[in-house]
Amino acid sequence: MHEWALAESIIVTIMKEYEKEKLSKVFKVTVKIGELQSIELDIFNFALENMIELYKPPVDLNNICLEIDRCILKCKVCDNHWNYRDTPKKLEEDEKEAIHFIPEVAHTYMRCTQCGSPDFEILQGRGVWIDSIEGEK
Amino acid sequence: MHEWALAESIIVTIMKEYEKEKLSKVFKVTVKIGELQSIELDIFNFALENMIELYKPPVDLNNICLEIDRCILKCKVCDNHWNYRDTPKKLEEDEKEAIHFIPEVAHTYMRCTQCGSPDFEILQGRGVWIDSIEGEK
Amino acid sequence: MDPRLNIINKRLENIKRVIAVSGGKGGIGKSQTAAALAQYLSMQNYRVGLLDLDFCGPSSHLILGIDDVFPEEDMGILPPLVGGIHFMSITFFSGGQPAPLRGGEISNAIIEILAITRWGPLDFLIIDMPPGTGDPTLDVIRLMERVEFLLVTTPSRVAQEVMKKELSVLRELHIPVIGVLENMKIKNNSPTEEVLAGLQVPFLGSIDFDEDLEDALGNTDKLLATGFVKQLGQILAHSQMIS
Amino acid sequence: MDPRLNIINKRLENIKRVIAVSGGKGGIGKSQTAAALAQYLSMQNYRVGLLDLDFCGPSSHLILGIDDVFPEEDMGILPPLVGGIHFMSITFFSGGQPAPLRGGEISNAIIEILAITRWGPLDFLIIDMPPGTGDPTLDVIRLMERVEFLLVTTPSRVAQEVMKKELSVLRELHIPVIGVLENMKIKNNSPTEEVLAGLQVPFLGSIDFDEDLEDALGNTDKLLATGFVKQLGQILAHSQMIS
Ligand SMILES: Nc1ncnc2c1ncn2[C@@H]1O[C@H](COP(=O)(O)OP(=O)(O)O)[C@@H](O)[C@H]1O
Ligand SMILES: Nc1ncnc2c1ncn2[C@@H]1O[C@H](COP(=O)(O)OP(=O)(O)O)[C@@H](O)[C@H]1O
Ligand SMILES: [Mg+2]
Ligand SMILES: [Mg+2]
Ligand SMILES: [Mg+2]
Ligand SMILES: [Mg+2]
Ligand code: NI
Ligand code: NI
Ligand SMILES: [Zn+2]
Ligand SMILES: [Zn+2]
Repeated sequence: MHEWALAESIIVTIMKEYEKEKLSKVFKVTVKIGELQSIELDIFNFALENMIELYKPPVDLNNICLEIDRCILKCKVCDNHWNYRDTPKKLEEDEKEAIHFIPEVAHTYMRCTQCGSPDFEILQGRGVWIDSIEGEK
Repeated sequence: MHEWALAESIIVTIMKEYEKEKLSKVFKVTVKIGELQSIELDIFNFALENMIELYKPPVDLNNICLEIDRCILKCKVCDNHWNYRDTPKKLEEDEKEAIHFIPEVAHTYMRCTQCGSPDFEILQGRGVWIDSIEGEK
Repeated sequence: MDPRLNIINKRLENIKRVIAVSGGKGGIGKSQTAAALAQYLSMQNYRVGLLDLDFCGPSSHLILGIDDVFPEEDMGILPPLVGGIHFMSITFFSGGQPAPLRGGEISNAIIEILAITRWGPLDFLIIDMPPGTGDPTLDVIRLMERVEFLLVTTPSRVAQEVMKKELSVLRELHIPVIGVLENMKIKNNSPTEEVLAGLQVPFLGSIDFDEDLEDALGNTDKLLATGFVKQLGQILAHSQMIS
Repeated sequence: MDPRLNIINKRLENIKRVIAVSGGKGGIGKSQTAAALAQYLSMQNYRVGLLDLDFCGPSSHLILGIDDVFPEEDMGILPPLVGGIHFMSITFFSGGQPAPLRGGEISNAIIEILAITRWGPLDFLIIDMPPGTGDPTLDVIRLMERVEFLLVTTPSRVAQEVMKKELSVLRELHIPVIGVLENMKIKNNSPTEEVLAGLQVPFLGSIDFDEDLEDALGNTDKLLATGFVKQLGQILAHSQMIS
């Protein structure tokens, strides 16, 4: 349930932007949830709900739209692009758990599906990211 | 005149792409010349001409279009964006020369114009880059 | 927009002092100093955290013999309390295997750790820094508002040169520097003191090369009995560093 | 499209062997070994280049006392020949001032240096690597087709752990490893030999901790007379490393 810490960062950021941009209203916040971090949407939604109660930001849970972001990896050595789900070697539970906490340790447990290098980039779908905050001044 | 080494890399790359993409003809190669590296276009053109004579690639000098790429820097600390030319402190000749060889040593000689940090990104206009190679299969 | 950047200083708000043990060069005793400093402060009944940010060569856990613990998940992650020290390291997640990360990824991992670790109230958070003034150093400067640096060097000219470079970056950016510690002294001269003269950066003192340190690694009781820790304790007791 | 990537191996095509002196940890003697190796090979009448890729803590020039030279521009840049060694380092461009670069920028600078440096025909190009398995190590592996690694470690457990991690990455990627050199030996045991047993990686030998090395830094004649260089020479003479 470390998802709460990430949910908190979302709510705090919305509040900061609200003040900084002097918004009178926030319509919609789009949050990308990168596949690599294997965040459970139920837990994340529950965490957001609790953080909303705690911080009372100018948004409802309904205004926060979670979108799963497919994880695309790109090898720096052979230029191969692949999807996280297509990794042939199934990750162990504790490896998945480690990546859940710190997505970058993917470099410890995953390899390029073509050349076997650990030297790949996480092009998209890494973790939690605010794609946009739409509001009215 | 280390421009020759960079010109050579352009010509070698055009030839590689020509073979790899099995092109029958190359119409146009667009090369971006980043402002930060202070490359003299005359010298660079002359170097390209000589390399074309040496390697006999499937292009003329006329097909290679050099475009100056404005240098935009972005501070990682304060988010300030600024143009290389707007750096208030004028660079010494030897500092300019060092950046001419290795553009990254800009971090030694330049600072964010707003907060003074050396921790900035070179968003664009760093050095020599092939923007596109247009050809026919 | 990276939401994590907005939570980092909130995570650190109940920590009185954040001290990054750095020095530019590798192998000068940064990890040894960070671990001993954390031990010393904990013995003085301060509440202490130790954060190992050396992703390529994490060593704090080896020095303190930390093994078989894992952070608890509770609205974030809680650093396990080991021998009186709240400890966090990448090794919890890489399991001692190699983590060949590029700079941008190290930066991202550091941001993640800072965003999700709930230290709770601390008197000191000690950071064991990797060598260099690359991503980790630049990020600690950029992200941790109240960080102070404690620099380590050896008497060797190669170490001194690198330390001076780091010092010059820190001073230019007005980052507080507690002082410079000279480690692994073998001969009688202290070149660090001369190098610092006129720079208005405190010379904290010297710690001798200690042939028996290696045998104490991994055992906190033995470590506390080493010449290294004794000399560090004397330096700390006589400095205004801890107040 | 980055044109520089296509020219790098052409720039290295007249170099017989490219040897990266690495080892994961900092302060274990990588720079000292790289410099002494270059000196030794040059004394044996090999044509030798030395490339310092430690951008945060460049040391090769300090060890060899290289000063007051600058690369010549001639269809690229030509490494100055100093004491029989063709030498290239970031210090030529940063002028001894700090170069606080992030990983991606270090990577970019390495690509630039490799793309524009015209080494000419060499028997050996020795690379003095920074600590860690970050951008420089990953780039050397990715960009230099024929690179071989020579690993350095100390007998210390903290150094051994980091060396094992780097070794495991190199082996997984099938990068040739010439062997592991144990440096700064103080006591009688050689833990490196035990660690390597069964790994099919040659143990090259040990070099003692040499209290007088520091005084020889910056002076090539004095360096050649040190115990360090003598022991390294013996190890090299008895190994099949140079053939
Ligand atoms: N004063 C000292 N005397 C002897 N050995 C030391 C001393 N300080 C550190 N060491 C040893 O030197 C090596 C490098 O120390 P470490 O703390 O890992 O350096 P860094 O973190 O700067 O890379 C380790 O083996 C450590 O035990
Ligand atoms: N065998 C040795 N005995 C004594 N000092 C050594 C020995 N090898 C290296 N040194 C010293 O140790 C320090 C670190 O060596 P260096 O080559 O700079 O390490 P690295 O490049 O791995 O960081 C330097 O001061 C160097 O002179
Ligand atoms: Mg360390
Ligand atoms: Mg706590
Ligand atoms: Mg070195
Ligand atoms: Mg030459
Ligand atoms: Ni979780
Ligand atoms: Ni030039
Ligand atoms: Zn690959
Ligand atoms: Zn700034």
